[in-house]
Amino acid sequence: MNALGVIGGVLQFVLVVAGSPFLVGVMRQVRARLEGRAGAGIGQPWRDLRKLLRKESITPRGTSEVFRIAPLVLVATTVVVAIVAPFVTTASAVDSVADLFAVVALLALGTVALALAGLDTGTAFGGMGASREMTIIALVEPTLLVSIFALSVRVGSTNLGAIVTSTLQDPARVISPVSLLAAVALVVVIIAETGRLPVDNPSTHLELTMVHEAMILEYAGRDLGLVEWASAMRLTAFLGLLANLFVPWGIATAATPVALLAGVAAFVIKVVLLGVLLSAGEVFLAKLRLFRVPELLAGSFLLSLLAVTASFFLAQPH
Amino acid sequence: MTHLLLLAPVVVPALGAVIYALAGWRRATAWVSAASAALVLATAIATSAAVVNDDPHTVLAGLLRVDALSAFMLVVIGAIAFLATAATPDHLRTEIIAGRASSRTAARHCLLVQLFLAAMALAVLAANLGMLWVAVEATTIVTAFLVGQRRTRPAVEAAWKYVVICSAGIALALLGTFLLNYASQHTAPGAGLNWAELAASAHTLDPGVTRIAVVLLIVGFGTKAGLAPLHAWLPDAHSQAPAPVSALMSGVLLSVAFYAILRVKVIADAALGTGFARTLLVVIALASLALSASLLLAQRDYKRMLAYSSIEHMGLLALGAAVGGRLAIAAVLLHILGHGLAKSVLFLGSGHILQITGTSRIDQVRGLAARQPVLAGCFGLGVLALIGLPPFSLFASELGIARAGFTAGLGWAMAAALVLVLVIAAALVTHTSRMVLGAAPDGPGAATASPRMNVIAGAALVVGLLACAAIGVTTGPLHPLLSLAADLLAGTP
Amino acid sequence: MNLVHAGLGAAVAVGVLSALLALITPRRLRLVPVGVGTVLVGAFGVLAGAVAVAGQAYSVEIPALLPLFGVSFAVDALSGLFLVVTGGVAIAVAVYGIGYARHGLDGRGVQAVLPLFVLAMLLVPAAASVGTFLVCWELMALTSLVLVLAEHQQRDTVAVAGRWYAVMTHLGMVAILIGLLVLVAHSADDSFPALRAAATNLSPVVANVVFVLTLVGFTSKAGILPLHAWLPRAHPEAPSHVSALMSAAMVNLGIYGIARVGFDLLGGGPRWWWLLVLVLGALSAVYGILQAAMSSDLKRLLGNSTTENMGLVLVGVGAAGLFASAGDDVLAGVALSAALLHVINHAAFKTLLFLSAGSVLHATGSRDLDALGGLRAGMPVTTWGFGLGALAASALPPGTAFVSEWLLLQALIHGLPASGAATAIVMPVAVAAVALTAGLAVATFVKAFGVGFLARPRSSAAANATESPVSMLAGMGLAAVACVTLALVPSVVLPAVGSASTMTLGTAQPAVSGQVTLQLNGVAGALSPLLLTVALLVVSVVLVGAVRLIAARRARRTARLWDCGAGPLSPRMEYTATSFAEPLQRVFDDVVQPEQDIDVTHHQESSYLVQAVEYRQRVPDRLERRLYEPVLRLITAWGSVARRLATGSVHRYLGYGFYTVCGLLILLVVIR
Amino acid sequence: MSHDLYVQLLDLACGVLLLTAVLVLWRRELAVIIRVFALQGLALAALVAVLAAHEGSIELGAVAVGILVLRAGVLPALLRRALAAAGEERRETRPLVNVASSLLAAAVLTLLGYAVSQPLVALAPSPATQAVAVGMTVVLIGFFVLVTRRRALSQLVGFLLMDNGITAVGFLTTSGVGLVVELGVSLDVLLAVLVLQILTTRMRATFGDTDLDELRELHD
Repeated sequence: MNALGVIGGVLQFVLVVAGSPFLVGVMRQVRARLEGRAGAGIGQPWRDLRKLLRKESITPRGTSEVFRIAPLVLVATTVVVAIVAPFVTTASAVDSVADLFAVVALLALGTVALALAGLDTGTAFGGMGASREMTIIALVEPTLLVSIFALSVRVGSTNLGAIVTSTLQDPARVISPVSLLAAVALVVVIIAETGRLPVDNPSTHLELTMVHEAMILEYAGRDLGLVEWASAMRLTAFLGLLANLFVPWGIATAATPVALLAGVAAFVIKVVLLGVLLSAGEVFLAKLRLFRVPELLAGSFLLSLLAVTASFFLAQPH
Repeated sequence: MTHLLLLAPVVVPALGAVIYALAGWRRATAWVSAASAALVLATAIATSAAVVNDDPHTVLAGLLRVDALSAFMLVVIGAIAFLATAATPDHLRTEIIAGRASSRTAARHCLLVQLFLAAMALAVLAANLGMLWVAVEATTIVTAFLVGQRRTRPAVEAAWKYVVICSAGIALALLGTFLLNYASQHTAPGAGLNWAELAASAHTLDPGVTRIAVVLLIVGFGTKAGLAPLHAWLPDAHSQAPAPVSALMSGVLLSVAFYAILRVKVIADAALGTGFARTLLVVIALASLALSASLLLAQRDYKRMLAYSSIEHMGLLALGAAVGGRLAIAAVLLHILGHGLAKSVLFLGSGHILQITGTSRIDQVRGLAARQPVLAGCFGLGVLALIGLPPFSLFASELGIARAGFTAGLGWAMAAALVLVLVIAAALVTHTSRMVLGAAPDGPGAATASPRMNVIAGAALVVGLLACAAIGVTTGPLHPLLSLAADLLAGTP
Repeated sequence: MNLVHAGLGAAVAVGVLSALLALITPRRLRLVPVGVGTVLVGAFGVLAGAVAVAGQAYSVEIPALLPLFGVSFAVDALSGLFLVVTGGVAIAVAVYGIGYARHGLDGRGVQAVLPLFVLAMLLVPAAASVGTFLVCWELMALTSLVLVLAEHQQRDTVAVAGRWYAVMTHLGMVAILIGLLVLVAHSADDSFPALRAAATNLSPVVANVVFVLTLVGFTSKAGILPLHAWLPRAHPEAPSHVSALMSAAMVNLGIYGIARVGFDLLGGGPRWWWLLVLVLGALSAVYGILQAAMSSDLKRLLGNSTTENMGLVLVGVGAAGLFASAGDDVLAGVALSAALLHVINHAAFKTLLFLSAGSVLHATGSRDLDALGGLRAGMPVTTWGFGLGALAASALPPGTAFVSEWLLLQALIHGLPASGAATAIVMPVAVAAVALTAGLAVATFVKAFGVGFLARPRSSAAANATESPVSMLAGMGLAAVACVTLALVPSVVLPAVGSASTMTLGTAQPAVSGQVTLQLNGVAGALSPLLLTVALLVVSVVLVGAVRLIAARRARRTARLWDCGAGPLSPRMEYTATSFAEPLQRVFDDVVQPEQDIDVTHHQESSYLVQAVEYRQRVPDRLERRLYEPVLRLITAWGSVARRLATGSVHRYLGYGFYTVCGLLILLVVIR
Repeated sequence: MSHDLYVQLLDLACGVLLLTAVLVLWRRELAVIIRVFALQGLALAALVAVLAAHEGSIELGAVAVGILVLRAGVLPALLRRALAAAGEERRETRPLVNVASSLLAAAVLTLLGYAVSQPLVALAPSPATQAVAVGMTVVLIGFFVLVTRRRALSQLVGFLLMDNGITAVGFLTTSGVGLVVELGVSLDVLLAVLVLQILTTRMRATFGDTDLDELRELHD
């Protein structure tokens, strides 16, 4: 735990917590513009959150603590990831947690909490959402693990900071087949994990197709606000990870103000850019049938597996 | 003293037979057979002690002789006979009540069993091969009527097959005996068929004649021991004989015949080298195991199941004998005792099951544990003992045979045998579990509450299993006897 | 005084005494003494193991026991580790058993055998000769078989499970027996030191035979593919505390056997041995968790998960062997430590899970997830227990399995230096298998916990369930404490794992060290489960505070569930375990090949009007179809054909002898 | 007795022994078979008597008398009694191997008996040992009868043929195995036949027939 890490942790916390609603706002705005609408402005998600957080929470009859705690767990896991992952600085606030496996598992833990909450309601929708979400995560989690793993094999460490640092030192790696395969796989699973098109449509509540929304159907007020906020933060975190794993330049390696400022700027630019790309892409995509989703995920799992294989084969010292 | 000790195992049962012949079956005589068996056991133990501390003894002008091996076999006979005869009164009483026997049959049963014991004791005490043959054939004659005791069609059929096949087989052994005698007369005149002298002069025997003799002797006594190819009488006879007799036949008679093979093998090894008898025995053993495995798979009768399991165990003994050497022989002897105890418990148990359910078909016995926990427990544990689970002694002895086999370079045969044993174990477990486990069946048969088992009959089962487990934990006082007998057969001092 | 000796001796004495006590005490007074006795057996086992792990060497020979062989015991660090695990599981199980056995399991036999089973499991790793090992191994099989059959009068399936178990365990035993005896045949005697000495100049062929055969036997005990079929049958059918003992302690001994024979006795071996182990492990992990994911029987699910976890352990063991054969001691140490740590972790959480499942079974009489649900209301403690176990089993932080799987992946990731063509192919696949297993485990345990304990009760039994008696809760509590401790501060067992793995591999220093943070020695890698948890907690507390601060301070309100305006929701509308697993099952359709059965009943008036539709679905074990059924068919055919050997014709019988004698005589004439 | 006469008598006795064995195979009438068997007993006794005369052993002479009584007198009488009780079944109607094939088999068995006896002859060549082949053949033929004949009585005869053969081998190779043993053997054989005879009676009582191949209640 060094100074750089602590500063980075605080900066990342602030950036992700405060900035993630804006990222969602930007993405919605881009999409609205591309669809020819005026859009609500990038501040709208913040306004929504403020409104929701002021409202009372509702506990549906027959639900237990699991239902009440789940939003908290979801937010907490995401925040921990936001603090420890190398977004702004290569050093981590809690280095021994900034591990690939730990970060992926933490994010999965949040999803699990939500799925349990969905099951806890005992409604058909809750169960349906949980079932679908768990099917997706059962395929997403291995893909995430394996694709980042592909990157870490050559580094010899699963520490995210170490992977990022190593890529900084050896830029040629970015265009290696390993990186490309892993990048594609990661993009697919991030889309699935954050519930974007074509896997899930975050803006509809169509009973037959919804996944994420089905689980949180019973949430209202403050709880719903937390869940929405956490979703935004997760999106930010995933995009940040994607950005820094493949294009780490700009990230702060020293605790100087200039470097930190550059790190913040680079992170914001990269994430916003990715967000814009993502939402622009969504305009052209229709939602996939639910049972076609596993094919997509299986494909990405295969890509990540190929990436690992490639890393083993290609990383022989020349 | 020694005279008395040596004659007692033959004379005491003979006297018992006289008592039954004169007094018949009544309250006072019911326990005579058990008492005589107990006496046999006691003298066997005394003889063992004497043999361990002293040299082999010979009495009756060299007709009877006791060494460590005979003493051990006497212990086996005594122990199992005691178990079987202790369970006999209850068995006969139930049969009489059920109208399947009369007091005359009961008296004859006891008489013949006593003669049977005397013949077996004579067989192991015989100082020469000829006497041994006479005694073994005598057991066939005596038990023929015990097998056919019930006079039902299957019983008579079984008795016929038993006598014909065994007599034919044992006749081969007689031919072998004559040939061996011929060979010994020409190389070591005066040795005759005497064990000790034959063994001492065996290396001088003419190999050409001895080979034929050994083949005939092993196949011949193998018949009586239930080994392939003349094994077929065994399942029939054992399934039809009354339970205590089945127990005696399976538990001791087979082993007594096998004892002859052990003796012959010593001579064969000295005269022909270890390879000859070993090859023959390995082939016979594997054939017996394969046969037992094949016929156990689709077995439908639990008494036949036990009988085929006896063939299996005789096959294992033959394998152990084929291996030879101290460890294998000690294991074989321990196996004889362990198998005898377990198998007699099982046959006695099967007798009770037959009396309770009235059928010997596996698929008609259900939920035994729910109805008769002690009986079912003993039966189940007995089967587990048979498939060689510790703490029962069959585990140690099978392991000993297997280890000796692998060390002696018979790895492939041993591995094949173990695979067959696995198949047999699977079959036994499957059949037994169908009988023992499950809820008590509803139906006409179940409504009449089964009578509680007789205490002494139950005790015989429990004691048998406990004894089998005890010698599996430690052989204790039997140890010197076992090692002495093993030395005797393995040819090392 | 040697504490290992004292511990083992006391365990034997107390175990035998408890068994005798169970036989003579009346039914009402039986449970507590037996429970206490079993606890003591376990405690003494833990003591002996702990002392051995700490470095006290111990060996003893008792030639008087076990005829022809004699008995000899020796406890080293590897044995000690397994002694501790077994003893620990036994303590929790025994406490639990006092309450659990009150209903129908207080029979003389079952109660007498329970301490003996624990004892046998303690003696297996302590055995120091082939004879001793096999006798303990078989005693373990026998006692566990008796316990599996405990409830045979209640359910027909118990006898079936017992048969499978008995036969397959015997199969494994025969394989081990042959393997070890082949080794013994090449050594001076059957003691382990002699075998070790003999292994140094063993021909490769013999070593291969020994390893493969023992591997077959040990993997069958550990529930590894393809000899796993008994496990998902026997573990669910056994009484739950026995299931816990079997699943958490007994299966480990299969791993112990592989480590003991492969590393210690044979001194490592060629690379392909360990590739085989690794591949078997990876396949089992994926297959096991897939079966678990499809299962709606709570205990069967847990049994399948045991196959999965043992698979993961074997991946570690295989990787360790692979690295060791390539001369990379550091990585071998990491991999073996991961495997051993996972053994400990799995023991902890599987005990907790099975005990909780038993508690559910005890309260509702059902282990069918489709009939459970809503138990959190009536059985809060059990629900918490199962939740904790499920968290641990799904390899999510802050659970126990997370730490060991992390360690396992660390070993695999650094496998590059040891790379060869085979490794380069196998390692990625292994990584993928571990990752896929982790993902599926999450789904599986969310299903088990969410469907079984949350939501609304799906049957009246589940609705009326009440919490189990205190002794059962205490047993679960012990297991839960172990789970939490292992999850937060795995460093408490690190020294044990370290000394066991260094001893087994013959390496210089332990591969993993650290107090708060697990630090790999020699390669990069660090993780702190404690800091992770603390971070989560701190963030949560801050968050609660922040929400309080910025959000509205209005109280929560209870409201009706949204029912689409169609009236109250009934349990029939809920998602069941089967429906929960349905999407996953579709994904793996080609692998699991479910069988579906649809019966449509039409109205009598018209065949166009459907009166009822009955839909049944079963997910059979495909491997059984392909592998076991042909063998069983073959054996059945063999049995029915062979019956022609005994037709009853006396002529035929005599003919056997006649032709044999003639044949033998001709043979004698020909080969003189 | 001169050596030539001894050899001729010996060969004659052996020839009768073999001939009677073949005749048992040939004939189907049970009554004839029993008569042939009695003749064989006579030949056996003669054989032992010749040996006794040759060796001048009184003990052996006594044994010959014993054999005559047992095998030409008592055993055939027992068989005849059994036959009388048998009623209708006086013929071996359908042997499992027909007569022609049986005779062919007997020829093969003779060759086998001869071949097997070679090591015995080689050990101590003498007229007596050279005749061992006959004894061996009789044993094998007896076994063959046992395997192929359906009637209980035929099987009994088969068993006794074996026994005759064995006794012949015994006396031709050595002058016996000791009195006690021989007595025991004879007693056993007698008792075995008695037992079988009683069983035959019981079988007839329970089955009403003595076709042994029909005896198949006990099977798997």
